[in-house]
Amino acid sequence: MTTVSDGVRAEEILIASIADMLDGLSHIAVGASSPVPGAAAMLARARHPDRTRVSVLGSEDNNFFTDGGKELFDCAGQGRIDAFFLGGAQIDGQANINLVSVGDPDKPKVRFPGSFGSSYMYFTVPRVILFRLEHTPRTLVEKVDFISAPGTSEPNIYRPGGPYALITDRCLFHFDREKGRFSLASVHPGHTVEEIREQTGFDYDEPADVPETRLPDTKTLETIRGPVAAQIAEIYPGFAAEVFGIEKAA
Amino acid sequence: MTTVSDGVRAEEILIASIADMLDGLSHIAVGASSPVPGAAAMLARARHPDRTRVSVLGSEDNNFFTDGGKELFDCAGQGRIDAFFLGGAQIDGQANINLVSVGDPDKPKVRFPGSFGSSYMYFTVPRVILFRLEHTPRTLVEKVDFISAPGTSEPNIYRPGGPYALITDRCLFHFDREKGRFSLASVHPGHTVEEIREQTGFDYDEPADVPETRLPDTKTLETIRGPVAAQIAEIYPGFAAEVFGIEKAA
Amino acid sequence: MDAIRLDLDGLAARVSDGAKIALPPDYSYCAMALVRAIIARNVRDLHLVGVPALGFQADQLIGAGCVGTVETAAVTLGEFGLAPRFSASIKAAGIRMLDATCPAIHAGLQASEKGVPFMPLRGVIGSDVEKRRDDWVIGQNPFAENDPILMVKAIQPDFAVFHAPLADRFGNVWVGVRRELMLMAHAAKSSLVTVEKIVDGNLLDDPVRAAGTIPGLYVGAIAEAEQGAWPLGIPGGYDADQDELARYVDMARTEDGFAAYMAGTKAVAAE
Amino acid sequence: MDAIRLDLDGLAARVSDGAKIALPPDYSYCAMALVRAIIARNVRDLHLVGVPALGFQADQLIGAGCVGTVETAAVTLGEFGLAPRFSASIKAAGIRMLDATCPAIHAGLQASEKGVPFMPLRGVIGSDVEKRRDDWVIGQNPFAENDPILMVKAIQPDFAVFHAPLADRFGNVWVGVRRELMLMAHAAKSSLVTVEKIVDGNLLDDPVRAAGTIPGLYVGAIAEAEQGAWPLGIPGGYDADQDELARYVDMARTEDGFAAYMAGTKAVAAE
Repeated sequence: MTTVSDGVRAEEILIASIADMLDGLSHIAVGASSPVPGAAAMLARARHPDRTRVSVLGSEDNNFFTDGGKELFDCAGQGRIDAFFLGGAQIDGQANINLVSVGDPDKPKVRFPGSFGSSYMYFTVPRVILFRLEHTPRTLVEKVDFISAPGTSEPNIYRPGGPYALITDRCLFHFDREKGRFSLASVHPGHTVEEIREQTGFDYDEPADVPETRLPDTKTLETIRGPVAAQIAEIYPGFAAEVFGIEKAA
Repeated sequence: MTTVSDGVRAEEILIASIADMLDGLSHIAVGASSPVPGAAAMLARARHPDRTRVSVLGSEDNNFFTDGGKELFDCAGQGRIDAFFLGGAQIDGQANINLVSVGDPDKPKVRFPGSFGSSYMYFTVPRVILFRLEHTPRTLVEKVDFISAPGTSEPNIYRPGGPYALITDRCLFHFDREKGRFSLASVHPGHTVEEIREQTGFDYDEPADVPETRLPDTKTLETIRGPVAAQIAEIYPGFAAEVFGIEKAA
Repeated sequence: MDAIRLDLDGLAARVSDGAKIALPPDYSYCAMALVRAIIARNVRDLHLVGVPALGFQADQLIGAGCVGTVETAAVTLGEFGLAPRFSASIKAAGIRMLDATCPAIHAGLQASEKGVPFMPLRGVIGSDVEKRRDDWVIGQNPFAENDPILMVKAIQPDFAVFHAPLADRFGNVWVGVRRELMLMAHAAKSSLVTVEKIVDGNLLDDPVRAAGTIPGLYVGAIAEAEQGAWPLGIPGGYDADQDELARYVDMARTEDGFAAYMAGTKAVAAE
Repeated sequence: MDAIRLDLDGLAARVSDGAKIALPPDYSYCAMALVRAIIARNVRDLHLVGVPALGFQADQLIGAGCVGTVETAAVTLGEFGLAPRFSASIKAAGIRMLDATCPAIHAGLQASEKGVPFMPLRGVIGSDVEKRRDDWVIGQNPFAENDPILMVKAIQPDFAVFHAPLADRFGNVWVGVRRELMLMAHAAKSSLVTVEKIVDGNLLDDPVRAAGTIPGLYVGAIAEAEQGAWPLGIPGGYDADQDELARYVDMARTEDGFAAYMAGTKAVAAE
């Protein structure tokens, strides 16, 4: 991604948009390999340093767990994690996500790493934000080939958590848990409503007027490029070097 | 207790008798406030230093648990504890033990501390040795007033563990799990078969010939009075001072 | 994020009537100074959870009339014998007693730690401990035929209340191998912790120290309380004050003696 | 009691065909040198349990034909992408795949740690992960009406196989905050552990060190293996050898390339 307007990079728009959805939360957890959500969480923390905790798996500076691999999940089960991020090789219109395989799972065309903690975190974390940088009919499909974690559940299933939004390189969708459908919330600068419809494999609701995704204000940009960039460089040095041109401190 | 014969103390006879029942086991656990069983476990370890582990709750030198209060019980559940000791304010003829109260539990005449881990360890540890120094009809009763842990269970109840023997200040009983009854195994020096029958509130089997409990041999006595006494002094200094006349090392 | 730092009274003020509080046994790290502050506030109807057994803390809270329910595997003063105010209260049916067994307490807390409504546990079936607990159920092992197994209901304390040698300004609390305190902290809605000393650095920065540290996430508020376990001791720190404990046990044999003891201790603490 | 001390081949010899072995993820402490020794022994039909995910260890064991079943929440080489021999084997239906989710692996191990046949777990219901697992059951919360909950069957590995920075001669192994290794050790019948260094004293004598130490009770045998995680790194120790990992990923794209890589690594190790 590159500069889209007024010297603002696409990643910065995503970071700011996600951070707005995390505002004032107590504890945001970020999985492995998620630099943009990680930066968004750090921006949310920078805005409320006395209220917001962030834990990033794989980080040394931003990971305070001391009870082994299970603690993140126990913590979510206790209701102590307010937001989490999930991706998907495929995501469908009911917000089902697929992290396992394309084709018959017993003899797949493509095999991905696996479901990780998604089958659980999607049920236990109130605000799960889906994040997918490749927005095409190949990734946003009508029906996933394998459900790593379902977007919705029957009413008798214990489920304090679930999908809250889906953000891509083209737009932001909100998810309506009652209807079990996405609705288009905003289109990123440089993209169009028609393009979104064309590049999305599932049906979704679309209001008459779809706003453009807001550009981050000056103060937000300063925070992203200053403290957030420095913090993110510890965990994702490649990302920080590419997007912010900074190196990890020794 | 005092010297009973040939300069051997009653405690030493108990320690040696119990140690014989622990011979060659992998892991013997000892609860709080159990100096005689603790010493017996240490004697068993001294005989097989390369095979036998001992953990003593409340000991610093003989407690290797690092996962909090639950680890002892988890360890028993895993089948990693071969022998354990339990007492009872009351013990009955079916080897039920009562650590809770005498009389109606809702308004008891006497209230004891409580069941501790007995309700679980009695089921999971293969060789539970009951230990009670007051052998009277008041303690060894026909039926306990409260079952902290039952001596036997229905055949469909998962129960790799259970009672193995009952040792008192007067004698040693073995427990037959099939029959659900004690049988008199040996009478300590200075006591009689008739006295046992009189002082026991429950019925039990009695072979035609009941042997006297063996005195520890010279080597055993040396081990008890040497390394075992020194080790036990760390945990039960009062006991070690009284029985062996030694003080805890600084 | 900096921890909320209060004094003993501030911590005690968080414990309202009817709260369910988890307490460690005497040989772990007990917040005796905080217990005295709770007693001083005249809190009522507490539900104590012994993890897994209770001692001096419970006896004093019961004696002071702060307790409605006691859920524990045992109440004992160890070598000092039976707990006098507990025994008196039980005989007078003055408290609701939920007798448990050690691993069932741990299992109930583990259920809350995991965010599940219950935890299976072997053993216990057929005991009066099990028969007298309305909040336990005997279920079936779904992976076998005719294999009954106890299901212990999750125990979620409002507060884990304990002492520790060390905390940092972020509320990270070092408890070492006393992991039952970590389990309590994970399971409780919040933890109220006193410590011998609050240090400035971050305890999690040292990978050896970190392994025995409860993250501040679980800690509601901390207070510095030197000798905060007195008259109990802390493992690896100071020994229990045997004379003071003996004095307590002696005086607490009667209600009046107990009141006199507590009044005296309060006077000492106020000095 | 002194630990059983072996060399790498001695440890590897304990792993027989068909054994169920638990392995940590790449970012924990992986016994890569031991894995190479197991491969060298041509062990067959292993059942790997990823705790909760697998990486280079699994890819090499699978590539070498040692594996019959993979039970894990994921197989990934992290920033190096998909695991080539795993992917090839899955597409050829060459291994039995038991897809799981991280907390279900932990729950299954916790069940074995506790000695219970199953562990309840929230979530997961309605996913294909759950639907495709014959060894999981959807049961009912006995404390509520109409509240289905997943029951994960206990996972008891024959061996927990991992690396660590430090052990002592009693077999006590320090793992620090990497407590998943302790869970693996508790749950498994026995643990086979390589360490950077075996020290003479007792790690449990230091109360700070003890908090992150697995007692020797759970450890079947240990071997000293300096740089035993290579080409992976160990947290707080050495970094991963990125060039070597890249070389592996490049060569392992084909079966022949993989064989050449392993032969070369064997030759290097034999020098």
